[in-house]
Amino acid sequence: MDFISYHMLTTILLFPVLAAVIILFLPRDEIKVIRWAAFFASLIPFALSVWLWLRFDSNAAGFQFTEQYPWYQAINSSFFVGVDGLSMTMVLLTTLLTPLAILASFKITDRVKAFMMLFLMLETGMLGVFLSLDLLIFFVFWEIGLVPMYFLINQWGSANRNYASMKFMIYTMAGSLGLLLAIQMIGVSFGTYNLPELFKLWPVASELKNIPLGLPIETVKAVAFWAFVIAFAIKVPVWPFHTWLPDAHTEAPTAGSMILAGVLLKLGAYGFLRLVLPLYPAQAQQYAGALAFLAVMAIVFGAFAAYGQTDFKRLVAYSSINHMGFVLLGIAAAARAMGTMNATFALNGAILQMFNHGLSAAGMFFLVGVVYERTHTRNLDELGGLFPLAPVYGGILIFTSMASLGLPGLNGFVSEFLVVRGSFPILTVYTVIAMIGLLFTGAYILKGIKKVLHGPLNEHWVGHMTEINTREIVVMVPLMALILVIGIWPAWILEVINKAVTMLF
Amino acid sequence: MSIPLSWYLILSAALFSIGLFGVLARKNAVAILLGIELMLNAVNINLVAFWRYGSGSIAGQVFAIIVFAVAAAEVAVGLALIISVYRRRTTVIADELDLLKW
Amino acid sequence: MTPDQIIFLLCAALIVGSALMVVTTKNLVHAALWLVATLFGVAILYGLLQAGFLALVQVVVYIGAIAVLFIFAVMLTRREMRDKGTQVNHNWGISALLALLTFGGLAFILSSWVGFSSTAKAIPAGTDTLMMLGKALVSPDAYVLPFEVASILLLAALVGAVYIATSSKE
Amino acid sequence: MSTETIIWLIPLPPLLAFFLIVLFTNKGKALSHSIAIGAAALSWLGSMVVFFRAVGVEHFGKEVFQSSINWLPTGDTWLKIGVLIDPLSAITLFFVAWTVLMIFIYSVGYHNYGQPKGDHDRPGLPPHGATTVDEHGHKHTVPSIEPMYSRFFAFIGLFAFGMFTLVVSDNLLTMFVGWEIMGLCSYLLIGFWYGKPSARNAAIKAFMTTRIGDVFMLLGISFLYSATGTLSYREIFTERVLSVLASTATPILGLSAAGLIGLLLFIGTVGKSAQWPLHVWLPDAMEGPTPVSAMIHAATMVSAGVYAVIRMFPLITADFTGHGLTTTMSIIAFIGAFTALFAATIAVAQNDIKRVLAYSTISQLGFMIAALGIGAYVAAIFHLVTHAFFKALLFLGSGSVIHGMEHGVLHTGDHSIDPQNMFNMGGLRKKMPITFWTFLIGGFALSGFPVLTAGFWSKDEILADAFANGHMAVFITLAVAAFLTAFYTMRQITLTFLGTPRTKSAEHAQETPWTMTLPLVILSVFAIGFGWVGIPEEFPLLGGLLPNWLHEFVGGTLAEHPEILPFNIMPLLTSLIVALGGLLVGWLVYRNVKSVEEDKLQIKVLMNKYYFDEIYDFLFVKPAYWFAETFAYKFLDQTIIDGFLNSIGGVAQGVGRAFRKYFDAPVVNGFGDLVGESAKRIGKTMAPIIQRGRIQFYMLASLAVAIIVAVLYYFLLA
Repeated sequence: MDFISYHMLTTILLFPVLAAVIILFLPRDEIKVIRWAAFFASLIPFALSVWLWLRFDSNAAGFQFTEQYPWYQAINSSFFVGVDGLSMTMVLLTTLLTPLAILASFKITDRVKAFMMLFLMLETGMLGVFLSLDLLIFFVFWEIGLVPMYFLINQWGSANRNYASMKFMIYTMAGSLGLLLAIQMIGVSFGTYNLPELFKLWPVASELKNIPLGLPIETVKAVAFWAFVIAFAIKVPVWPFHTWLPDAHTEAPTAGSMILAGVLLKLGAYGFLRLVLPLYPAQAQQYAGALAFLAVMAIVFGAFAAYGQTDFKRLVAYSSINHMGFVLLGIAAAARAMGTMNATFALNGAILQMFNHGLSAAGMFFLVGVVYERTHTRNLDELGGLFPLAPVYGGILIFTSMASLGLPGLNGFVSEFLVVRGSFPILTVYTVIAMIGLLFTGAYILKGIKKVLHGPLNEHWVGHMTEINTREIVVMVPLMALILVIGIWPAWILEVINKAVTMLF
Repeated sequence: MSIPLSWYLILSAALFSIGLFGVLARKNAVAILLGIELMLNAVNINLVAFWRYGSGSIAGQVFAIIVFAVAAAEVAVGLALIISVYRRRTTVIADELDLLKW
Repeated sequence: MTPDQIIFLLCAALIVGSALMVVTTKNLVHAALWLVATLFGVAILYGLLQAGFLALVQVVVYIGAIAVLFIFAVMLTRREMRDKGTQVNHNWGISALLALLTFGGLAFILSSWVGFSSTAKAIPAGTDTLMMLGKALVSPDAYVLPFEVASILLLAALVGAVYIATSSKE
Repeated sequence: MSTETIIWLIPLPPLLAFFLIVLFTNKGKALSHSIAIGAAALSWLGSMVVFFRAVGVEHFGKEVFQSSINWLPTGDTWLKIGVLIDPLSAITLFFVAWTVLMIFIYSVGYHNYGQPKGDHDRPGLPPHGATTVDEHGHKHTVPSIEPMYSRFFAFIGLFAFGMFTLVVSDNLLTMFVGWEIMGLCSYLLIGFWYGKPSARNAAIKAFMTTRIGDVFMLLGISFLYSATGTLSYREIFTERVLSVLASTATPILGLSAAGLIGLLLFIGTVGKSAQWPLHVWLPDAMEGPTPVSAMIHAATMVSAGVYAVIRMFPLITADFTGHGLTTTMSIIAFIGAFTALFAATIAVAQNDIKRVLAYSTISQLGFMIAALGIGAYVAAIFHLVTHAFFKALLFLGSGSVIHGMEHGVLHTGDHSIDPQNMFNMGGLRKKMPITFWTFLIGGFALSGFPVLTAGFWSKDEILADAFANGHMAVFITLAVAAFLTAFYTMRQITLTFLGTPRTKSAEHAQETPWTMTLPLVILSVFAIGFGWVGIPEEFPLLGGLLPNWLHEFVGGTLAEHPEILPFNIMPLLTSLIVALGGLLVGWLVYRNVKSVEEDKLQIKVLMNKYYFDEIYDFLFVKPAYWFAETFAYKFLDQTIIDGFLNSIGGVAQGVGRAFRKYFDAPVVNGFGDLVGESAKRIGKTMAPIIQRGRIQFYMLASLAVAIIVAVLYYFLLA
C-alpha cells in the first residue's frame, strides 16, 4: 500500500495500460468478461483519483504528489509528474468519464477486445497530458492520445469515418508540428524540459543560445507563442480551426464522442492554461485581443452553425465549439489583465467551464447515441415526437440540454457567469458580442429538443423507439448528479480551482 | 626429424585435390562420399603436421579427433541418405537426382 | 636421404596412388578397398609424425568402421556395381582441371609462406602427448565444449541415419 | 424557528415536490397532487409567518430579515448568496404565496382529477374526453383526465420554487437563478401540450424572446458586479456605492454607470414582463393550460420582471435629482406608457377570452413600468400586488369558463366550436354563477371600478403620481389606456356572461367543481380587499378611515421614505371617468351583438397585432435562420474553411500525383523495374543452362568462381 501511495500518480497513469495488457490475454469470444473487466479496470483509476482529490491540499503552493525518474538523460528530460488544482480537476474529469464511456459502449459487439484496449490506452494518453511536468513527456502523451482516438473513429465509426478520422489525425498532427519545434527550441536553449524550472527561466529570458537566423528574441518568442497557440487552438478547437470537430464527432462511436468532447477538447484548453499563460505572459497579453476575437467567433459562429444543423450529433458537436469558445474567452481576458481580480474570475470560469462542458457534452453525446442506437438515424427531420414513447429519456435529455444551455441552477451557468463577469471589464466589446452566441445557444438547444422530443410524432418509431434502459440511466446518473451539485453548490470544486488560479497566476 | 613441413603440406594438397576431383567428377553418390573422405584425410594430415611442427599446443590433435567424429557422422548420414534415395528412385547417380532444378 | 624421408616418400606414393585409384576405378567395391589403402597410408604418416594415438584411431575408426560402412553401402546399391560404363560424368575434364588448379594454387600459396620448409623440433623428453590430448579434451579450460558438441553431433547423426534409412519404407 | 431559517426554507418544498414527483410518484396522480399542494401549502405557511412577523416589526425597512452564506470563492473573497426579506419582498411574498397556492388547488380541478381516462388521449395533447356509460345504459362524453397529470404538478412545483427563490434572494445572482428557472418552466409549461405545433412554437418563442432580455440582464449583472464587487442589494444600495456608480461615465448614450446598468437590467424586464418590443411571446403563451397562463401572467413570471425593476429602483434613480427624468428613466417611462396603450388597443380586437387577458396583462404591466419610470415607487408596488390578485382571478375565471364550455362541447359533440372564442359564449352567468360573480369582481378591479375594487386604488395612485409630478404625456397615455381597459373588459364580460347563449355548447355549459371555484372566491376577496390597505389619507370621505398602511410599510424599503402626494381632484376625476365611461361604453356596444360580424372593432391591423409577429419573422427569425444554416454553416464552415482545407489536401494530392507520374513512375520505378526485369530475363535465359539441379555442377561452378576470385584477389590486390 505504501508503494502505491508514494507512486499514486504513476499508478493512476499506467494502470489503464496494464489493464489493457491483461485484457489482451482474455479470450476473444468472452465479450462479457472483457466488457466488465474493462469497466472495473477503469473504475480503479477513478477511485484512486477520488482518493487523491481528498488527500489533495488546495492551500499548498506548487505541485503535489510529484514523482521524478530519469527518462532521457542525454537531453535532460525526465519522467516528471505532479498535480496542482488545475490538473487535479482535469484528472478527476478524465477518470470519471472513462468508466462511463466504457459502460456506454457495452452495445458494441464488433472486436470488443480491441475497442476496450484502445479505450484504456486513450485514458493513459489523456491522463499523461494532465499529469506531466516535463515538456517532452507532455508532448509524448499529447501524441499518444491521438492514436487510439484515430482507430476508434476509423474502426468503429459510421459511414464517412475514413474522411473524418483522417481529418482529425492530420489536423492535430499539423498543429503538433509547430508545438514540437517550439518545445525543442525551448528545451535546447535551457538544457532542460522541466516545467517548473522553465516557468522561472523562459518568460524572463533576454537572450538565447541558439537563435536561428539571428532573429531578435521577441520575434522568436512570438513565433514560439503562436506555435503553441495554434497547436492548442486546433485541439480546443478554436474558430477557424474547428471544422474537424463536427466531422470527427459525427462519425465517432458514441463513447468516442463522449471522450472526445469530454476530455480531448480539454487538452487544448489545458495547454493554454498550463503552458501558454505561464510561459508567454507578455505575448499572451499582447495578442489577447486576437485570441478574444477567435473566441468570440467560435462562440457566435459555433452557435449559429449549431442552429443550422439537421443532424442531431452535429448540432451537439457545434455546441461544443460554442462552449469551448467561452473557455478561450476567459483565458484571453485573463491574459490581458493577468493578476487582477477580473482575471481570477475569468480563469475560474474558464476552468470550471472545462469541467462542466466535460459533463454536459459527454451526457449530450451519450443521449444522441442512445437515440441513434434505437432509430439508426440522427436526422432531426426524421426524428420527432419521441417524448411520449420515451418519457424518462425525454426528461434526461431536457435536463442535460438545459445544463448545456447554461440554465441557472445547473453547472453551465456558474462557469459562464464567471467568464462573462471576468471578461466583461477587460474585453467589454467582445463579451457583448459573445452574448449573441449565448442567445443562440438557447435557439439551437430548443431546436434540438423540439425536433427530437416534441414535434409531430413520426409514427415510424412507435415500435422501434424504446425507453432508455437501466444501464444507460446508470451512465447518466453520475453526470446528472454532478451537473446539479455543481450548479447548486459549486464551492467544493471551485475552491480548488480558485486556489490554484490565485497561486499560479 | 629430417622431413620438412613442406613435404606434408604438398602431400595433403595433392590428396585434397584428388578427393576434390572425385567429388566433382564421379557419377555415383557413394563415390562422391569416398572423395569427401579423401579430402577430410588431407585436412587431418595438415592438422597433425602443424601440431608436430608448431609450438607445443595440443590443438592440432584435438581438431583431428573432432574431424574423425565429424567424418563418422557425415558418412553415417550420407550413406543413410543414399540408401533412402536408392529405395525411392533405384538410382544413386548424382546427375539423375535433379530435384533441385528450378 | 634419411630413413624417415624414405618411409615418407613410400607412404606418399601409396597414398597418392591409391587415392587416384579411388577416384578412377570403375568398380566401386574396388574403390572402397583402395580407400582403405589410402587411409592406411595416412595412418603411417601419423606414426611418422609421432602421433601414435591418432594412427591407431585412424586404423580402428576409419578403416574399421567407415570403410566397412562404405562397402556395405556399395553392396546395398549394387545395381550400379554392374554398370560397366564410365563411372565419371561428362564434366570430368573441367573437374580435373579445377582439381589441378586447386593443387597448383595451394602449392603456390603454401610455398610463399615463411614457415613452408621449417623443420620439426624434437618433442621434449617426458611430454606425454597422449595425456595432454586427453586432458585437453575434458578440461573445461580447453576443449570440453567442442568435445561434447561432437558427441551430440554423433548421437544426432546416429539417430538421423537410423531414421532416414528405415522410415523410407512406405 | 428563527425567521431567517424559515425564509431559507420557503422555496424548498416545491423543489422537493418537483423531485419527488419526477423521481418517484410519477404514476400516482393523487399522490402527486397531494405532494405538490402540500408543498405549496408549506411554502404558503412559511410565507405567511414571515410576512406577519415582518408586519409586526416597527420600521421594518431599517431592520430587515437577512442571512447569507459563502457561495463562490473568487480570489481571496467570496461571492455570497443569501436571503433577504424587506418590505418589498415581504409584500411580494404575500401575494405570490397566495396566488401560487390557489393555482395549485385550481389545477386539480382544471386537469379533471377524478374523471376517467380518455378514450384516445395521449401525452402531449389536451384531453379529448372519455365515454362513460351510466346505470341506464346511456352513453355520455365527459371530460377526461390529463394524461400527464403528475408531470404538470412537477412543473408548477419547480415554477413555484423559481418564484420563491427570486423573491427571497438578497442578491441579483440568485434572483437571476430563480428568474431563469421560471423561464425554463414557462417553456416547459407553455409547451406542455407539445403535440400541438402552436404550443411547441409558442414555447420556443417565449423562451427565446425572454432570453434576449436575459442576455442583456446578465451583462448588466456582470457590469454591476465588476463595478461594485458585490451583488447583494443591501450592499449596492448604500449611498457611497450608488454615488460612485452615478458619477462614473460610460461611452454609451452619455449614461452614467448606474443608468447603463439600470438600462441593461431593464431590458431583462422588457423580455420577462413582455413589454414592447419584446411583448410578442405572451399572447402566444396562451397555448399552455390555463393555470399556467395565470401563473405566468399574474403571479409569477411577469411580476418578476416588474419586481426586478422595483428592486433596482434605487440604482435606476441613483442619478435622479428630482428634476427632469434621467435618460434611463425616460426610456423606462416611455416603454411602459407606450406598451400600456399599445397592448390595450390590440386587446379590444381579440376574440379569444385568454388572449384578451394576455394583452390586458401586457398593458397593466406597462402601467407599472411607466410608474417606475416616473419614480412612482409605491404606486408601482401597489398596482403590482393588486394586479397579481385580480389578474390571477381573471385567468382562473377564464379557465373556468373554458372548462365549462368544453363540457358543453363534449356534451353536444360539436367539436367545431372553439371553447375559447367569446362569440361562442353568452349568457353564462346563469350556468356558471360563481364563475360569473368572481369574474365580474376581477373585471371591475381591472377596469378600476371606483372605490370598491383594489384596481381602482392602485391605478388611481399611478395616475395621481404622473399628474402630480407633471408628466402629462404619461398621464394622458395611461388615462387613454385605462379607458380602453375598462372598455375591453366590459366587452369581455358582456360577450361571455351576459345576454343569451349564442351556441348550443354555451347552453350546456356547466359550473366547475369546487377545487376550481374555491380559489376564485378567495382571490376575489383580495381583488376587493387589498385596495383598502393603500387608500390615500387625504382622499375625500374615505381617506383616514383606514390608515395608509401600504405606503408606510413599502416606502420603508427605500433609504429615503417617499413623500405622500398632496391630493388633487383632477386625476381622481380622470380615473372615475375613464373607468365608468369605459365600462358603460363597453356594455352599450356589445349588449346586443349577436355574432362576430356585428363587431365593429374587428379591424385587421389590430386583430393581427400590428403585424409584429410577421415583421419579426421577416426581420429577425428568417435572417437568423438563413445566417445560421446558409452563411455560418454551409458557406463559412463548409465552403470557405473546409474548402480551404480540402484544397490544401487537393494540392498536396495533386503534387503527389504529379510527382508520381513524372518522377516516381518513369525514373525511380523505371530504374528499379529495369534491374528487376533484366535479372529476371537473365535468370530465365540462364536457368536451363546452369540450373539443372545437378549438385556436382553447382559445386563445380562455385569452385570455379572461388578460384577465380582467389586468383584475382591474390594477384590484383595483394
